[in-house]
Amino acid sequence: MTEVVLKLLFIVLVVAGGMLPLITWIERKQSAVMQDRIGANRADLMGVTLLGLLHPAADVLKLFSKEDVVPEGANRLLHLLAPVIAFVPALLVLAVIPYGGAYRFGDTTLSLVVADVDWGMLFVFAAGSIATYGAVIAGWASNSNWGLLGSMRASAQMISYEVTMGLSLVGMFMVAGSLRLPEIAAFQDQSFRLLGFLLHMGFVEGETLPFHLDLLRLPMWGIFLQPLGFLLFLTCIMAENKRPPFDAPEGESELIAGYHMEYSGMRFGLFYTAEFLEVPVIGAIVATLFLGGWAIPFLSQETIIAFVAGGFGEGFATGLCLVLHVLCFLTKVAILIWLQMALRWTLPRFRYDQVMDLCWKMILPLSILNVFVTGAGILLVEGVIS
Amino acid sequence: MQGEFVGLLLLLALALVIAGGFLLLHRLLSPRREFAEKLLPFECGELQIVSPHQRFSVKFYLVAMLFVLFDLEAVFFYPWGALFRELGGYGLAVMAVFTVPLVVGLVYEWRKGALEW
Amino acid sequence: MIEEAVALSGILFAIGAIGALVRRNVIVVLMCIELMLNAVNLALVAFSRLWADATGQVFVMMVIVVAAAEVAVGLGIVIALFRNRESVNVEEVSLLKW
Amino acid sequence: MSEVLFYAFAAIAVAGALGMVLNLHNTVAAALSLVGTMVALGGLYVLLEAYLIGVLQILVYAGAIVVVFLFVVMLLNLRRDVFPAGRQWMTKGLALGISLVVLVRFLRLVPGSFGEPAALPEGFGGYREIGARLFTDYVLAFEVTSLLLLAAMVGAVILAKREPSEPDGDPRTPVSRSEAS
Repeated sequence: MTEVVLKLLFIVLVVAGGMLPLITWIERKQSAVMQDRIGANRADLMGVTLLGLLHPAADVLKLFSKEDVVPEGANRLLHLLAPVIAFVPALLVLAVIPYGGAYRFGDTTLSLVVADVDWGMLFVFAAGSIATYGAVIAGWASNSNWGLLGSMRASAQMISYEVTMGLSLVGMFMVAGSLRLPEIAAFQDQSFRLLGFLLHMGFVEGETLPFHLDLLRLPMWGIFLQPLGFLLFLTCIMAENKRPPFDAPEGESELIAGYHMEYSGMRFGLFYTAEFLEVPVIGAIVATLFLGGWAIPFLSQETIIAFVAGGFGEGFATGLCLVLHVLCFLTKVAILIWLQMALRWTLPRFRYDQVMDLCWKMILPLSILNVFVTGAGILLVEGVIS
Repeated sequence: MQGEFVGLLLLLALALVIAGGFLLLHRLLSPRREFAEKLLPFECGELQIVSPHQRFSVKFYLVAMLFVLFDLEAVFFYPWGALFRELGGYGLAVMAVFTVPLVVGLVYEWRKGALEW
Repeated sequence: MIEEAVALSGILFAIGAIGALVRRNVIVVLMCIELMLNAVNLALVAFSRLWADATGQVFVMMVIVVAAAEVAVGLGIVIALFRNRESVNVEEVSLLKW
Repeated sequence: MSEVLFYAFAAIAVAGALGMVLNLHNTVAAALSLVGTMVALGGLYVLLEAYLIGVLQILVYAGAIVVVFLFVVMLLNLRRDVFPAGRQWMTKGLALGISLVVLVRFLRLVPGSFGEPAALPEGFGGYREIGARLFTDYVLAFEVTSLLLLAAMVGAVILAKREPSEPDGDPRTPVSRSEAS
């Protein structure tokens, strides 16, 4: 019980307390750099500005001090409920993401995931589908044309991309042979020989490859085993978050702000938090599924422990491994957050019909194709993996 | 196994407390200066010309319907994908037979123009 | 816990049945039918737990598919009806009752 | 612990169901209380050790099926549908009475009629066991499922979609103003 509480506090403090304010700052700074501006640097506390790092705190204070306006004719209960429904699933997803492997200290095993459930990935999908209600209700309850238009667009986009998000991952489930996120991450903590299939299909005599060909290895990450799946999934999950270039539901220039237009103060703040919370959550999911999660490339857990334990003892080696893995995971998440920011400020907004066409006419057929190509591939060259 | 759900429930409770706390704190801290014009739904400074109580295009229903049916297809894909190694070639054949009608359905929708926006 | 689950499934089924018989909004009637299907699912899961046999859970998956197909077609009918009669009141859709 | 959770989920489920049936004015709110019931049922399934079904319940029922209901309610603009005062009180009273009598008889049957639950095998209710059953013993049902989905797809499009000759608004704008009432 205390173990669960500690793990919970760790992720909530690191992600919600540490990463979230930092991301709002990075977002502003990166957009400024990419547009040749200086960016946020005004908020100061007795003359100290810290490169604008005080802005997140100022933002929170500002949101709290805004008036709480509920527009006339709005459904007051649902208007209040919508931001909560949008916020809760975004935070809940953190429970199933492993931020480290399983470590043995003497008799006890410490597994660095809050809820090691059988169907971790399905839980992510379920949470995403619940989040749709936040968008639908927000626009509907606020009795505004723009809000309603935005919420219809948002919900149609979210449900469409939910299907393809699931289907584009099936290839990865097949490769890893599991729906459990810690298992998928642990599966990627090894490497494979690029030319191993020559051996398994009988093109090379004997038990092993020649030494120089055996060195030609890649970490067994989803991005190498499922390159198409990675591209499709990244597109879908970014569209699911409704951030640019998929922000047709709230496109400032056509719908003003979309479904959360009639929201002010902390009610808006919860929508905003949910949207920014999803950036690291997306980074963590993509890192876990396709970039090896906590795995350090070419240095599997056993290798590290065996190497360090010789000099410093088993317990120290395992602890060191734990710290390295968590740091490695956070680095990957940071890289993916940067990637999302860069995409957000590079690509122009899709038109709404393009968003829907992309989903139903491109990604859906491609992801179904990906499933069967992966299936045939696994059956043909089973030897590549193992 | 059920012990694993304690973390989920705790996080759910925590998320609800955070959201509720934020809203409550905002309620206590924020100023209240309401007047009739401020409460009007935002319409670029104009009164609402068209009521938001109007009907939507049927396209949204078509997308939602397609979503439900393809979501169910995906639901069968997930356990199949995780079990693929055990099922092998038999599994691939089973899933191919399952997918053909759905691909036919997708092509039909496409030709009927249900996917056009 | 199993007896309570079966009892709960009975209660939910009754609520759904009463709603389907009493309410006149076609959409609510369809939602009540969904509720009844869910009550049956709960009973299936409870019995599957009682006998430790996963067959009941496979049945639940089939019921879910049927429910989804029913919703897609049922609501399609509602839309077609609404287009012709501008109403979702079941009592006004009595053409078949001649 | 699990007893408390069971009763909490059961209470949410019943409250959601009642909220749906009794909410006469706001169909969107009715659909949302149905979501509450669905999520609570997902929790109950997990308590009954049907883990895969529990998450599928939330994913499919709460996350997909009720969304379609909500879409149709918004599509038809049923924000406030107040129907004329009811007629046919006789029929309704009869429906209510029969349902309640059947329910009471059913509830009196249940206590003590089941034995002790059987011991659970390893991995009960996980996706591996369900999937293994589904793709071997029940493979025919599984294949026929896809035909059902195809039929539903075709049926819904034929029922809901207009012919191109009929006006359906500008294809580029999501809202068809021509239908505004």
